[in-house]
Amino acid sequence: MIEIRLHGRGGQGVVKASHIVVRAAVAGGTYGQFIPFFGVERKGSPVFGFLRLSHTPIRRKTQIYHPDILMIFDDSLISLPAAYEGLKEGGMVIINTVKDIEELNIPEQAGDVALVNATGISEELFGRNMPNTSMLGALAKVTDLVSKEDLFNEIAAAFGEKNRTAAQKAYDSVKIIKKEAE
Amino acid sequence: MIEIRLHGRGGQGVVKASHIVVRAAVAGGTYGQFIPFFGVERKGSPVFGFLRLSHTPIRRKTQIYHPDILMIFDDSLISLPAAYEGLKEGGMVIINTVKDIEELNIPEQAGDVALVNATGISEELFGRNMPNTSMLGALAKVTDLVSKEDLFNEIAAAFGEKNRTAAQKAYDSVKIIKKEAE
Amino acid sequence: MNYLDVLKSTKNVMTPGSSACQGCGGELITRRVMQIAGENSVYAIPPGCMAGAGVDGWNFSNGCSAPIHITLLDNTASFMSGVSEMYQRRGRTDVNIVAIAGDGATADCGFQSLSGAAERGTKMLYICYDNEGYMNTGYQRSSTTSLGSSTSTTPAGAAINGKEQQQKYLPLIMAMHEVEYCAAASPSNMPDLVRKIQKGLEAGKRGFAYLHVFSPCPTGWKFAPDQSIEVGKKAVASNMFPIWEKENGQFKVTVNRNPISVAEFVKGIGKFSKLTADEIDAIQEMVDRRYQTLLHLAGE
Amino acid sequence: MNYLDVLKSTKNVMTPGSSACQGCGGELITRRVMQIAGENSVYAIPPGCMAGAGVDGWNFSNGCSAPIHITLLDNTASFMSGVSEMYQRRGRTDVNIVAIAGDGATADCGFQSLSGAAERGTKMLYICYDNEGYMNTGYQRSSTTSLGSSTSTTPAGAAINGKEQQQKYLPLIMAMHEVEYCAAASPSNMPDLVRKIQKGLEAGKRGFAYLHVFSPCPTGWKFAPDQSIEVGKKAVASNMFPIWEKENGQFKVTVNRNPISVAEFVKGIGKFSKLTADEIDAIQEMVDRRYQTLLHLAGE
Amino acid sequence: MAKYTAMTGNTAAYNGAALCRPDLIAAYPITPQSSVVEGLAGLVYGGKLDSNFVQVESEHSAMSVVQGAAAAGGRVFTATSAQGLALMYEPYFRMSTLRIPMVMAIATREMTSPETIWSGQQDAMSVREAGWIQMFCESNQEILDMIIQAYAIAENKKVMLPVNVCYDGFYSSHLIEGIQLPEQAEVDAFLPRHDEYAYLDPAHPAALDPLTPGELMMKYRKKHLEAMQEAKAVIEETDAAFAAHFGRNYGGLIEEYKTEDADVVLLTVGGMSGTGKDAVDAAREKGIKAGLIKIRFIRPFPAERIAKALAGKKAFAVVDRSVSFGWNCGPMYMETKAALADADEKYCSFSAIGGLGGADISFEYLLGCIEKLEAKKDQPGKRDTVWLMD
Amino acid sequence: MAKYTAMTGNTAAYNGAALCRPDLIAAYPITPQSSVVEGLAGLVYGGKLDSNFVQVESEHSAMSVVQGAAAAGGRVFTATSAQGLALMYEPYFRMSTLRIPMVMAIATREMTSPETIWSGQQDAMSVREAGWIQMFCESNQEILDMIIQAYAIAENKKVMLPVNVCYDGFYSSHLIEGIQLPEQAEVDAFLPRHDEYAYLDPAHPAALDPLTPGELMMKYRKKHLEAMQEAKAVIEETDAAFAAHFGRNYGGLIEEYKTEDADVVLLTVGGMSGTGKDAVDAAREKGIKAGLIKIRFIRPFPAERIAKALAGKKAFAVVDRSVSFGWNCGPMYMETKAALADADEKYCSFSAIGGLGGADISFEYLLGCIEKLEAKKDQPGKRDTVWLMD
Amino acid sequence: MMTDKRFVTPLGNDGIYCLDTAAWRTHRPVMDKDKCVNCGICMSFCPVNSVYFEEGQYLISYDYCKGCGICAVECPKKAIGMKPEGGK
Amino acid sequence: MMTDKRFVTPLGNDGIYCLDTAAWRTHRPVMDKDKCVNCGICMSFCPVNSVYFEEGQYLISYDYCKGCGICAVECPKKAIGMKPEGGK
Ligand SMILES: Cc1ncc(C[n+]2csc(CCOP(=O)(O)OP(=O)(O)O)c2C)c(N)n1
Ligand SMILES: Cc1ncc(C[n+]2csc(CCOP(=O)(O)OP(=O)(O)O)c2C)c(N)n1
Ligand code: SF4
Ligand code: SF4
Ligand code: SF4
Ligand code: SF4
Ligand code: SF4
Ligand code: SF4
Ligand SMILES: [Mg+2]
Ligand SMILES: [Mg+2]
Repeated sequence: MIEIRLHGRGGQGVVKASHIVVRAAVAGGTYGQFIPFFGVERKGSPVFGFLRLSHTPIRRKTQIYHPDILMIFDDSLISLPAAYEGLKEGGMVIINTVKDIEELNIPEQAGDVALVNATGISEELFGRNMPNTSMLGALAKVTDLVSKEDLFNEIAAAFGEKNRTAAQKAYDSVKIIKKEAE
Repeated sequence: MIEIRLHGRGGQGVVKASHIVVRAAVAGGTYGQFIPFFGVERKGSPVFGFLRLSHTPIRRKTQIYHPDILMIFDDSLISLPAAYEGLKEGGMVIINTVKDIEELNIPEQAGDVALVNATGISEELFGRNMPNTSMLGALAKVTDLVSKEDLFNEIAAAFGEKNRTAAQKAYDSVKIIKKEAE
Repeated sequence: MNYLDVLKSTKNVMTPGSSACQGCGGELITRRVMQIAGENSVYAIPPGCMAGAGVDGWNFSNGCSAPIHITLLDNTASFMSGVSEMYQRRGRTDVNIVAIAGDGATADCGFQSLSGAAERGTKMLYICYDNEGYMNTGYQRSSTTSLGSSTSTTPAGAAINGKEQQQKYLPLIMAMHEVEYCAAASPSNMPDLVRKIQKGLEAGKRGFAYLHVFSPCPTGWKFAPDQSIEVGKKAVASNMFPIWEKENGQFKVTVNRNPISVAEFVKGIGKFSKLTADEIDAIQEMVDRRYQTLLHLAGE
Repeated sequence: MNYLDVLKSTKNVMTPGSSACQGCGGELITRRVMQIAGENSVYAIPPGCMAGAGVDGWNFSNGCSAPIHITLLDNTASFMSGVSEMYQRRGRTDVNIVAIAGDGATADCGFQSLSGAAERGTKMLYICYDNEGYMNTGYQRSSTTSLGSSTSTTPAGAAINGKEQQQKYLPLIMAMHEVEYCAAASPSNMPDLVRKIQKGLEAGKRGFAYLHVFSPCPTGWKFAPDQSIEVGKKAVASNMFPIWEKENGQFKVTVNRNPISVAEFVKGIGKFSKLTADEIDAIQEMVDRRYQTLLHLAGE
Repeated sequence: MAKYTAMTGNTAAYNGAALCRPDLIAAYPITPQSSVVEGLAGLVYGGKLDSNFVQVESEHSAMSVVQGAAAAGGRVFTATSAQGLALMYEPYFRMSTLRIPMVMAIATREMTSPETIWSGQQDAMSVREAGWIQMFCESNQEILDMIIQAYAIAENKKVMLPVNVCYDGFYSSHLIEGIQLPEQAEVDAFLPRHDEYAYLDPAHPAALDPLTPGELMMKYRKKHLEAMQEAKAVIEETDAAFAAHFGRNYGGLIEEYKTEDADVVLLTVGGMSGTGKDAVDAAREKGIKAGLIKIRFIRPFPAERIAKALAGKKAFAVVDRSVSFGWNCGPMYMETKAALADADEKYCSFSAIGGLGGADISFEYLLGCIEKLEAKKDQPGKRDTVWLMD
Repeated sequence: MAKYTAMTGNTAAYNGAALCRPDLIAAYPITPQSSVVEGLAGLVYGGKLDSNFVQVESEHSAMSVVQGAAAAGGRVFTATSAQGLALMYEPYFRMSTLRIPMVMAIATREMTSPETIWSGQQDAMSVREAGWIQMFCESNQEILDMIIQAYAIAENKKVMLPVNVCYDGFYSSHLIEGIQLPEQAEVDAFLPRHDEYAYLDPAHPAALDPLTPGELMMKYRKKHLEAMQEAKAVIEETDAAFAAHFGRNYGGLIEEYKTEDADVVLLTVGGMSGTGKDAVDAAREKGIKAGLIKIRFIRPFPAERIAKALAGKKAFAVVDRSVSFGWNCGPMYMETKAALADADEKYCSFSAIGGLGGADISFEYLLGCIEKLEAKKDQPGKRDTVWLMD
Repeated sequence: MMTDKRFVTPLGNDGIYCLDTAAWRTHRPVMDKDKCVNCGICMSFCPVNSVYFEEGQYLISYDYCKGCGICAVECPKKAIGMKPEGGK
Repeated sequence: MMTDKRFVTPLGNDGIYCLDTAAWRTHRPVMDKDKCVNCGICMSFCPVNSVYFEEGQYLISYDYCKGCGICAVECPKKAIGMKPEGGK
């Protein structure tokens, strides 16, 4: 089982993206689970959610404190203490940014880091910042618990073909920076 | 402790009369308790209640199944099976009637019977059938658990002097028929 | 059909021996409604004098010859909404869905349920017999109790002189719900009442019909039982209880240009015996204003 | 004082940063009420968008600089009745007792509580911001939702075409409660709204004051946030939301003899996008009839 | 000097309430409570009690009005029964969890359905998980006295919780018996005005109960439970203080009657306790070592005191005038069992259910229970539930 | 053939309800249940479900409308949470005591106050003395399946009681996971139309629930309790029948996980059970003989099955996502103690309370509980209540 | 709505709930057929439905008549008098 | 209303609940003082109270302005324009 924590802002489609991942996992015969975090905030407030993928049934129904992967939909969120908290030793960070890795305060324990300009891709394609499907493109690159094909099909089914394109662009352009072995 | 069950009809003042007895007992330094029976019926329906008098505190809060005394406010009620039910061996019956004792179906186990024309007294004094204070006059005659004076004072306080007169008339005219020793 | 023929040709659906008091306006109304609506009806009567009098029955014995339920004091209209929906669903649209409730169950404890059913347009006839108080529990004030009435929770005493507020005028409030049919009637005007029950039953097949009926209560209001109809007549004559209806969005008022005074109406009714002149004036003013409003609405 | 001077001279009592959506009519109304009523007030705001947006606060942080409580969805008016009575009792009659509630909390879940408080004449000002639906829980229909609106519980679909009932017209229902003051206002007519808030606060010292305010909701109704005031203007111009008041028993209607059509009003509002011509006609008919009623009542 | 007079339970309740000088009263009539409302209206409008009497259209509003008044600093009172309690359940629950001290009398009544207006303790029993302190009275004197004690308990800073003073509908509410009516001055001395908890006051602007996240909620619930436990001591102390003041007391959480040397013990709630004491005496005359525990407070549940009182006994029965629907026994029986789970004794025990919907709990029924216990007392284990009917 | 797809708990609930073909639905939105109402409205108004959808102004009316419809013979459904459940309490109580079979989903939510909209099981737990059958689900599949089973249980002639299918607000209602969605025909075969109990029908005039005297009330309550007890067998049978039909089942009243050889046992309710199973596995890896009992039905309380499952064990903890205000522990802990009062074992036990008002019950918390039990398992007696917070 | 049929009270199975309200009467309405003009007003106002129409005329049934006197007051012809019942 | 003072949230003790709603803006209202006639309409309609009056003129505060655009639409002089915020 891998545990993914997603950080975004109200309106960026974190929940919808996560539902797509779960559906893709289910379609592919593996297991997925997503729990949104429940606050009162609306538009623009930081939101997060908990996504699990596994080859065996997922039983636990709790928040994720030590994620394997962090998906950060908005690099402005890294200023909040919550963002990197609890990342597993060697855990991966997938982040929507145009910044250099040095500017991102990536924590000590992090393993590989995946940089993707999801905002850029979505603004180019849709004329607005809706980074969620691009973020999924980047995710597809780094995990095999859900197949790229299933994931992209679910994206297209939910949001249309243009979003498949966005995901593909992200898949192609995501920059994975490997942690140097110490 | 003596236990008295009262039978009357809605509108005959059974509850008010019983409250007066309890108040008189309290005023006299003895103990009294009254529980009305709770039905849904209104005017004219048979009603009953449970009155206890004692020299010691009364603790039980239940209906009375084996009364020492039955007070029957209306002789038409004796046709109901409930009326004489459970009367103690040697228990007394006080009944508002102009009938002869033979007509009253007095049960085997009864002891003394007190006949009083409470309706007659009240119609004479008030122009209507309100037998309750006269019934109390009869009661005063047969028990010492509440003093006649206290009882009559409470009657006068609650209903006025004319009712004291009614009670006195009943007190004077009640006909007590002793059970012949077998 | 002439109203007398209606009454002659219909059956006593309610128990013949109910424990409502002598001269009870509520019993009169309930009997008229049930005999006209008949046995092909489902009835609800919530707690109140009519339920207490045995109309809904008592353990093994049914109080009437049609299906009936004592609803909660606060859910008559919503419970009957469910019943009505099932009858619509099954296509049994011939069955009358009839609620008969006191003013407390209608204007107070069950008002939200009523308002909700009116808004959603439930197909039913809801009748309020308004005896202006909670009679079944011993005559406490209700929102429809009229100003200055002495009740067990607004006793004319040292601090107040009977109820302090004017009555909540429910018929007009319900008319403003834009229901299918809305009317105010008095048993003292029996032909009118019979016609309105009939109209209400018909309208209740199309949408929500509401009938508010003045219900003189000799016991609570303290007047002689044989005066019930007289009290009703004076209520109408004084405009204390104007009679009117609203159909197809149109108000129709039974016009009464020369009303008797409120002072005349309250005479001989015990609950008003401590009314001051000021209170009588306040009621008179309210009565006049309300009547004026009705005339305005009727375009008169 | 000129309305602008009022707004200039009063303080932002509510939190500056609330999470109400961009262009929210409810936020505009709430701010105006709170800045005019000020800090010498006790507020209640039940669950709904305003509470959800943080006006009542969030754990250790207060949402405003005056005492406030999130009442239950169904007891705002009765809870505040208790508060008001205590202030009357203590002689602190200077304090404003103010409730600000959505249409759901007012016309539906809390309607009985409201009606009870109105009847007993509780001294307070009750303001309903009417966004015609349960917005905080995701835009389900309410009783004030207008006919044909597509909501999450009345989705325009195969079986129905948006809400099936006409809206419950609460302002008039409340006026029929004969309260001390009753008015309908729109934020698009700001001088009028400011005046009515002021009058409502004053009247709330004498008795029960009720103010019903049209509250455009860009998110639920689906229109651009910058159009909120325009939508409000058209609602008034079309008589979808006539503005009027009732004081001392007198209705005063802001007369609008040449209304724009309902068809004109609904244009560009997403929730109406599936309206049929028949539905538009039905709304138009209701609007005309309702307006006529108001004119009748105003004696016009 | 107190006055000795006769009163019904309802009259005792409203006189008790009036003696506590509530700022505000809001209540809605319902059988068998109605005369409490009427009595208070009579006092207020008769100019004999300086309170605000608020006319409401339902119990939901009654509880809401007193909630608002209490939030604005008032001492408040209401009373209800059965359906009224059910209708006010939402603000009722909020009252305790807001930690607002107040007193509500409940003239207990069976719950509809079956349609009923008669006695039974189901109404109060079924809401015992709503956070209130709840106690049941045996006599009318106890009703009056406990309303006074209840304010002292509720307003105690260690407690700050609302209290239900329950008594049997009809069997107490309509029962008349002798009672000592204290003087106003005596009560004033025992029960001073509480500090004014004016939470909603522009002089100290604050949000009363804003949205609260989970971690904080956990803390508040923990405090609520702790306050309930603290209340146990406060209840005993208050009873002792009351005794010092008025010369009467009741034993706090429970009252024990002839338990000391008892083998078999009856546990009772409310008015039936008096009948039970008579049954105990009768049983003792027959040579049965019987005793009785009157469960006075059901919330907080006096688990420790019951366990202690039953320690060394052989058999017990709990008589409930209500049922636990999910357990096939009475609620107090079930909880007594929970209280004894860690006890060393192996008891013989059974649950007795009676008095529902106006049915009587007779002397014979209770004596029968004691005899049944006596017969089986040396055979530990749970017996069947006994239904007290013919 | 069933379709494997992903759904949130709420979506599972409304799909489950729709598959049972209710005649009538009336519900009022409340977080976290709202999407159940919306989903059903969408199906009905989208022409996909032939039901009457009744728009109501409150939960009190929602329950009343379905009560009326059921009294007129309909199969009905509603759903709610927390304050909504509280507001409908009066007709809710009447529903069970009228013995009307129906199903209501509860997306459980903490009770206000403190003001909250988040998860917690206090709402359903606090009304467990209102006569309904109540069960809690762990997974979304279980939600869907149990709504179907619930109608079968409710309408069983031996039972005739309404059923609450509860699941954690947010932690289940908003959690999405894979689920088998049965075909309509499969469900139709499992759940035939019930006989029409048209009590209010002019064709058979009768008074539904007229005023009822005490002796009769006693009989009806006794029958109600007996039906609850009968339901225990019906629940097990229904689960078995469901397994035969759909190839899945849940264990009836309780589910046991690795209890057979366990020394220490965790008892859980609802969604936390899955986390608890993970904790059991982790504990076993550490050499602790741990097991878990998922309390599926809380009403009727599965006292016998729990006692049996715990027989021979050494220690247990019950994890409650709610409190028993009068007991300083969780409600299921208290009742489990009652269930064990006559057991031979002397257990080491404690109550764990967590997850109130949206707080999480983490894997670490539950593993910690198991380790705590392991440490003390040979020292019988009651431990303190543990609050699962930092 | 229990499985026990008797919970839902079947009509006719156990009879209609009737109270002997005739016993309430202190006075009984007596119709003077000479004065009566058969207008039916007494029937229309009787709360107990104790006035009935048979063979062309209105008659009073004493089975349940409570003796309220409304019919007597409302009869436009004063054709009904209230006569004291002979004692109980 | 716990004994714990903090349950009743004291104002100022822990600060006012504010959300940084300025971050929501995608467009910012910019006032053209040349066109402005100081009518105050923008202030009256701003739902966020982000238009204020100071030293004789109406000004926009960007601290909490959500960028809804109402002021721009309602200004009778078209003196307010909505300018895109420069990226995030
Ligand atoms: C929730 C609830 N509260 C109170 C009652 C008690 N109650 C029964 S009847 C009644 C009075 C009803 O008054 P109304 O509807 O006017 O009928 P009336 O008795 O006047 O005929 C009351 C308060 C109840 N049954 N339910
Ligand atoms: C008894 C109860 N039922 C349901 C809810 C859930 N709820 C919270 S806010 C809300 C909608 C309120 O609508 P409205 O009053 O119009 O305010 P808006 O959200 O539109 O501002 C609902 C249904 C609740 N809090 N309490
Ligand atoms: S109290 Fe009034 S309304 Fe009730 S039965 Fe008697 S007369 Fe009728
Ligand atoms: S949903 Fe509508 S009412 Fe609610 S905050 Fe947004 S705009 Fe305002
Ligand atoms: S009212 Fe008089 S005249 Fe008319 S039918 Fe009756 S008795 Fe005859
Ligand atoms: S006296 Fe009354 S009950 Fe009898 S017939 Fe006349 S109107 Fe009817
Ligand atoms: S609305 Fe326009 S003209 Fe008026 S003050 Fe604002 S910017 Fe100036
Ligand atoms: S854009 Fe909207 S929030 Fe900003 S100042 Fe203009 S009206 Fe106010
Ligand atoms: Mg009434
Ligand atoms: Mg709204």
